Amino acid sequence: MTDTTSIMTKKRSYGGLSTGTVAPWVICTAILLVLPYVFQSNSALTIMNQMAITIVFALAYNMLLGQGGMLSFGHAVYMGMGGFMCMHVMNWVEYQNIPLPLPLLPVVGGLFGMGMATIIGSFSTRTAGTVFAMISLGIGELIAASSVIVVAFFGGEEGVSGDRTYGLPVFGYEFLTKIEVYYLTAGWLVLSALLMYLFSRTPVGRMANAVRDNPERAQFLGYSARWVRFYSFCASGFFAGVAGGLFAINFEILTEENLNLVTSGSILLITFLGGVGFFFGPIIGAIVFTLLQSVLSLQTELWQLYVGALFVLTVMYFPGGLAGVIMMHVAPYKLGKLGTLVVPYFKTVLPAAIGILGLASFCEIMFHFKHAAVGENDMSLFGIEFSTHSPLPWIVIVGVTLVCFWIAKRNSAELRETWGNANVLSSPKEGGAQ
Amino acid sequence: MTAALELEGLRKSFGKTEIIRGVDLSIGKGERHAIIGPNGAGKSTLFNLITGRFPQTSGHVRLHGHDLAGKAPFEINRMGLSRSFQITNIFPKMTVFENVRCSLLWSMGYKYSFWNMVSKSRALNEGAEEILEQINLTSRRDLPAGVLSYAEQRALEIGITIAGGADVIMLDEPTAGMSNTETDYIVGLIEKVTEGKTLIMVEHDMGVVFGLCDRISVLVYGEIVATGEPEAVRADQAVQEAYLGAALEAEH
Amino acid sequence: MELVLVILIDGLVYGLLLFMLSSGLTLIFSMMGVLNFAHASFYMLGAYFAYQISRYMGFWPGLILAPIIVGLAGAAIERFGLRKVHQYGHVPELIFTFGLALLIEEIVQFFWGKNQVPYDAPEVLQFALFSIGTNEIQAYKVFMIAISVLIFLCLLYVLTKTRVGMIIQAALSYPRTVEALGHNVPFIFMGVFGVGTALAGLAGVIAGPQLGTFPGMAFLLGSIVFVTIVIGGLGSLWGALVASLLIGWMTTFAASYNIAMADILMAVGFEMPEDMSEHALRDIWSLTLPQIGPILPYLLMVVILVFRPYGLFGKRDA
Amino acid sequence: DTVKIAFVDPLSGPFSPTGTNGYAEFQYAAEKLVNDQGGVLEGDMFEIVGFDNKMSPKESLIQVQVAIDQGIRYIAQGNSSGIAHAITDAVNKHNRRNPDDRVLFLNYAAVDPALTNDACNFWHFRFDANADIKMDALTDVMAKDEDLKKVYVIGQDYSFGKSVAAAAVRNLGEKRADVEIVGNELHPIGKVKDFTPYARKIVSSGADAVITGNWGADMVGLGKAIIDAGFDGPIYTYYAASNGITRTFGEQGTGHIYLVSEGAVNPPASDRTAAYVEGFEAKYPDHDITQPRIANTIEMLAKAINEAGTATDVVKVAQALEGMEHDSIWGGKLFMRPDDHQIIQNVDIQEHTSEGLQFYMDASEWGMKLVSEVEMAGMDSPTTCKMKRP
Amino acid sequence: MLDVRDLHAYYGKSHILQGVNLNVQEGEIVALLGRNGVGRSTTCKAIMGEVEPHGSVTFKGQEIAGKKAFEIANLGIGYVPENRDIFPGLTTRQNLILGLKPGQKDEDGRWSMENMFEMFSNLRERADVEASVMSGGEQQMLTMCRTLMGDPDFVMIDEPTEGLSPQMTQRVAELLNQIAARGVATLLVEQKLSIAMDIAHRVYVMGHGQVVFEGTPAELKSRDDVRKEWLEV
Ligand SMILES: Nc1ncnc2c1ncn2[C@@H]1O[C@H](COP(=O)(O)OP(=O)(O)OP(=O)(O)O)[C@@H](O)[C@H]1O
Ligand SMILES: Nc1ncnc2c1ncn2[C@@H]1O[C@H](COP(=O)(O)OP(=O)(O)OP(=O)(O)O)[C@@H](O)[C@H]1O
Ligand SMILES: CC(C)C[C@H](N)C(=O)O
Ligand SMILES: [Mg+2]
Ligand SMILES: [Mg+2]
Repeated sequence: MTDTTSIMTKKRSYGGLSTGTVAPWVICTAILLVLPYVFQSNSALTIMNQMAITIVFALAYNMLLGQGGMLSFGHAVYMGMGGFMCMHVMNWVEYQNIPLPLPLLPVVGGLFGMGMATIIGSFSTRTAGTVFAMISLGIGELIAASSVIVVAFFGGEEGVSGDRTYGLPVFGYEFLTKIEVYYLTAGWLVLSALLMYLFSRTPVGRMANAVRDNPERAQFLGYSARWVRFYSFCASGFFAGVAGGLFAINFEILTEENLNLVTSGSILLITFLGGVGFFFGPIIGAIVFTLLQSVLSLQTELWQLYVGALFVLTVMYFPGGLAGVIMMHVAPYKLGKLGTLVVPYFKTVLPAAIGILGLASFCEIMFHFKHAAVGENDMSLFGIEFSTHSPLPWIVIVGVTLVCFWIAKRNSAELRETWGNANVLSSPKEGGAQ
Repeated sequence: MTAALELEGLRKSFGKTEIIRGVDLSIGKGERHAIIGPNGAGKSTLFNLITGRFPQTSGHVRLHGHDLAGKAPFEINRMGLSRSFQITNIFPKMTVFENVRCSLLWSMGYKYSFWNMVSKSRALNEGAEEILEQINLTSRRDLPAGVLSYAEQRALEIGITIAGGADVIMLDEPTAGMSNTETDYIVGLIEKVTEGKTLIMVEHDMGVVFGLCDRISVLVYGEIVATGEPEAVRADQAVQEAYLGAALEAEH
Repeated sequence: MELVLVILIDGLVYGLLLFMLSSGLTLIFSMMGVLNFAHASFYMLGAYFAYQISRYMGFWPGLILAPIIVGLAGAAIERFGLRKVHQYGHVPELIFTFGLALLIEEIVQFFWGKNQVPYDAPEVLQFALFSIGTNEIQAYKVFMIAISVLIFLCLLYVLTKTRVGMIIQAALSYPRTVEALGHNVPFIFMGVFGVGTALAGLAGVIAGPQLGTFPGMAFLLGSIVFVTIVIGGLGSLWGALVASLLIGWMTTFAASYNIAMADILMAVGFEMPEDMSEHALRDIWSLTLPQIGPILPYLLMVVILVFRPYGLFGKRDA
Repeated sequence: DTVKIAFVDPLSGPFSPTGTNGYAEFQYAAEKLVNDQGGVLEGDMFEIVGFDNKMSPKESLIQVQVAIDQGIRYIAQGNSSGIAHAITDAVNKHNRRNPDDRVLFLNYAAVDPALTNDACNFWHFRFDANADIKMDALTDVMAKDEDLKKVYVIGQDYSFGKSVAAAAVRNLGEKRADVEIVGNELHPIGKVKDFTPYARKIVSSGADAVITGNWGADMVGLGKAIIDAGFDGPIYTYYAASNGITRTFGEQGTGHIYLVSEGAVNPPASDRTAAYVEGFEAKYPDHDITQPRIANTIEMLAKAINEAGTATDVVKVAQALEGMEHDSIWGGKLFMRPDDHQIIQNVDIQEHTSEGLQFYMDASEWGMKLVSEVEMAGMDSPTTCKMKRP
Repeated sequence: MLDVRDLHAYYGKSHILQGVNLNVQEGEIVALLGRNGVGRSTTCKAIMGEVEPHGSVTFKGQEIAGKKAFEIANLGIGYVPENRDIFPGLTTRQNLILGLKPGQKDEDGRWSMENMFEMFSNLRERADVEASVMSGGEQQMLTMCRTLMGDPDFVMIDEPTEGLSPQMTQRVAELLNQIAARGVATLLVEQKLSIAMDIAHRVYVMGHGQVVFEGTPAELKSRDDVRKEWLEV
């Protein structure tokens, strides 16, 4: 759970941003700039935008969960509310033609999200823990339910839609094309991510951690645990609202789903999958999850099965989330022993991966066998066509799976060994002992 | 001059049992004052009342003449009073360094600001490093505080308390669980950092008490049975029976 | 008026059903601190297992076997999954159960398909026991009431007459120390989880015929169960019971009376705007009680948590 | 090259039963009615590509975008008018912003009248009779029932449910002023855990008949509760068949459940119809023909493409579809009304029964049997649609 | 009774115990001394199986290294942890009840709850108060009593006099002697040399994760070098 700060402060670089902190940002921004040239199709852009939005939302969520230790089951509310407000503003801009340039819309969302957070937070942040969690759940359900009732604001089941292009053009951009929207979104992504990162470095941000660990002690250091929570909550609400604004710009429609429990739940899953302990964790989580949801679901009807399995396995074996897996390698890297891991990884992780694919294939072929239309015996996996009604493919898949897992199992000992050594300054005795 | 801390007819009951039964006590500025007494006498409770952890049932607590009635712990702390806990109370998941740095934030005037970067303030970080030096935990700087050994955690507890540089410092059994040698070191440290400040401590180690403090109050069953110079208290018959018993011989 | 009587009975049935779910969850959530979002999924498993069994052996064997199977499954999941996660804290546990819920739903769909399955009450109970006015009360409902009361009594015994409760509560803060005192904490946890899930399973077995047995049934009841035990107060069996009945009756009554907001507003003396279509508050005016019925429990929960954070009967701060 | 049709509907999650069933019907229709007939134009085959929208507007829009990028020109969707509203709006914008890869929206089940009225647009075609038309047919039958005195209207709280309720009140008012509407209410969609209280109200209101547009779990739940509560009148529904509903109602449903739809298969209109259904039942044992209109959709699209002589210039195809007349495989005529793109077809009232069936549903011994038919229902129904044509 | 040979223990990467050897005989009190952080508590934890022990630990001639904590406890080893671990939310009495082994009744063992209350009257007064609110000293007494309720044949007590008033300290010293008198062996981790010296039959001094001195209190008194090097700064 150690925060990335501990790694930063080691460099004792008080004042002045060290290259260590600036570099990642520059690199990420650069990547964002070139991505559209790598993935040019509109759908790729759509999905990347969706990712960006989710990232902002997940980061905002982690301000609560990771840094404030507040577990919320209703955070969709703040994103959704922000989004709905933006939709309405978008429409006003259209009808009253108010001169509000589209790129500023997310600010509106942010402010509205923060407004909501201020109201709800005023009573929900009194305590963390179960009470907070359950209040957030209740509020979430209430708002979601009222969204189908209060048609005037939420537009009922159809939701509220608008048209981003009717606002006044900015430097000649009307945001007709996806690419324009992409750069708008990416810009906001970098900006809000940076702001959230800096927030975690401010006194409030630091105290959020303290309050998370031991609210009472914080009181005796001059800080009111409640106010600290409240501030992080509002900040989080703001960025959630920004995400909502971006959503409004991208999809030009908001509906009940932007508020409901499913959305609130998945952002929790996303954040955790990425890793709550590290600032960049949620980013990874958002990317992976979006891919699973929008791309994997094109490949297989069983995608939810795999998602479920992914979560179960992640928490069981990598409680630090994907980011945790990455950070695990920092120590070996510092000791310059990352190289020693390559071979064992190759010998263990590779077969394991194949084994897992094999397992998945097994599910697929079984699913096809059970549910495919009569006579449609042929299916294709990884580009290979075969009939699910002939024994051969079954034998092959089962065989491959078992063999791979066996190999992985056999080599895992060696991996553990090397892993141990890679984490200590040397002296095999210590390494072997873990 | 007004006393640094003044207790007047202070009472506290939990349910029907009255734990603090009317304590009157006045501690002057710059005084080092020890509160001793049998287990369960109410020393920690007294601390909790003063620091606003519990509301008192009746009576007054005054810090530099200001009544603390109804003030929350954080408000009292901002008025320049800082305390440590008998049962270690730190931020287990944060690094030792972070623990100390957080305890400096308010006193250095950062308050709830979200426009300052903690990592940028030289004063803040060097201040924290300094404290670490003083409590001999520099070597454990980046470990999560939760994994320190018991005595190390006690040291950190004290570090967090004195870091803020409050002018009234209350320590609840600072040397508990420390070996004699550690004890000597910590006592020295306390002596140093509380120079010119007001110190109120609860301690069962008579050596420490008599070595460090200007005045001593003996609390027995929620009442102060004696207050005065160490020698006077030591001589006091009532105290002998109620508390010290054969201890003195044991210690000296 | 006789409808009231009918509603009281229906509310009781629904309430006790909730209780059977929440009682299981009180064990798991209040005692072990596991926010078990898969709880309703075990309820679903109970229904499906019972359905499968009933196709070969009829309803009654299912009533016994299905909960046992679910309980064993639950215990196994605790042993080989949750136990590993437990050490990492409550959020990971929660995520684990989230994933579990997804898995269970997919697995159910895989074996029993996406459609509702024809799982019915036993013939012997498929008759109108008596009818109030034109409304008939099915014998099966009375049966449901009986079972739930039975469960309540059993639990009450276990929790008050054994050390289990204490051990678990102690183990929440200092598991190692409790073990060092000679208690097999892991085993007890496994047992509790098993029993808790078995209860959920039982609830499914008897609710399936009533509320329908389909892959969505778990999600439908998902969060309301938490609401129940939070309102009742964590760790309090009585609380769970009272809260369940409260919610049962509340929602039933809400659904049964078309009290319209318009009437209330006008009673209070507001003017009904003639052109409703464009009025800003039109939705408030057209609001009816059944519309908001399902969200009343959440409203209640929020209010209670704000003013009484430990719930109606909870001792500790929830 | 092949003509691809994107099928954007829930293939996972609680709403997937209707989705997967429709998917099967589309695939079968494409294969039997087009590909086996040698395809369209010079031998181009139809291909149905499934996209799982998880019943979520957001996902729907993403998937539609993905589909468009795969060069797909035809979007088929039906599950929930809510989503249909989102898609028709998105398609409209897309076509305006990207004149060179426009797409058509083939709505095969979302029956909120608004879609062919205020919310209509040139790119949207509805192959299902809308809620008003269906209600018109339904109330025609009800009106004939002399001793019908009291009716209870209940539905899901969203656009479709609301329009059903409105239509019911309007039609009954016109046709049987003497009939009293003893109840007219909406319940949250997909949220009600126990329908008993609603049933109680209905029973104690003394209603002789119930009208509901409920579908999915809300349909079974409501229906069973009503019958359990001791109600013994008819329940007039839109979607109380198949997807486990028929099987779950079982014997209880006989004499209670009536349903308005098109293309009744008991009795089949012709040998061709029978063969078609048999083929389907054989190929997809755990599905049924629940949405006969899907066959019409495919046939008319194929016809339009042939007439237009192109599958890629959707404007031409759309123009061919407008005003198209076609003989449905289910018997009777089909007419795509040009001024609102609402199909006009025969609408059937069917009943849940176990007698005199040639085709059963849910692999059970129950099914739906034709009671009466309304020729070219809603032919002259009014519309407020003013669409801009390219 | 208890025999520890070449015991190693690790926390993550850090090698804390580097081959500890010690033994305890029936009814004797053995003190384990050393600076803060040398690993005395870790030694207890390793014996108890709370940290993974590497090496051999035999109790009543039976190898217990690698056994689970509750199994070890049920073999008759009691452990009083240094930071009290009072169970919150439970009353003093309930805390004591949890000291009983599964199936064991009060009165079964050498000590009954009544004895405890006699020894420490504070506890009786607070018997039905939530234990976690009790005073530091009271909690210290409670942990000790809780462990004794389980009627162990061998107890490891980590810093029992911590936070106790001089009087109470005396009382605890007496208690320890009683324990020994009832044939229970004791491993005492203690900071206050004075007490350890008074009541211990033998003392071990730890340093660098190993035992660096073994002998009687008298011998230790005579060995200034050891005291200088291993007990003082
Ligand atoms: N919240 C409470 N409810 C009931 N009794 C309490 C509560 N808090 C403390 N007590 C009782 O008040 C008495 C005084 O407690 P306190 O912690 O002040 O003692 P102390 O003087 O600090 O003793 P020690 O030296 O052992 O720490 C104790 O007997 C304790 O059991
Ligand atoms: N959980 C842990 N993770 C990492 N290191 C630990 C952990 N617990 C203890 N240590 C380290 O192991 C060493 C020995 O700890 P231990 O608690 O045994 O010391 P001790 O001899 O009991 O001293 P004390 O008088 O403080 O109790 C200490 O340096 C401590 O920092
Ligand atoms: C597929 C149908 C159940 C969808 C429903 N008719 C609607 O318009 O929402
Ligand atoms: Mg105290
Ligand atoms: Mg220790």
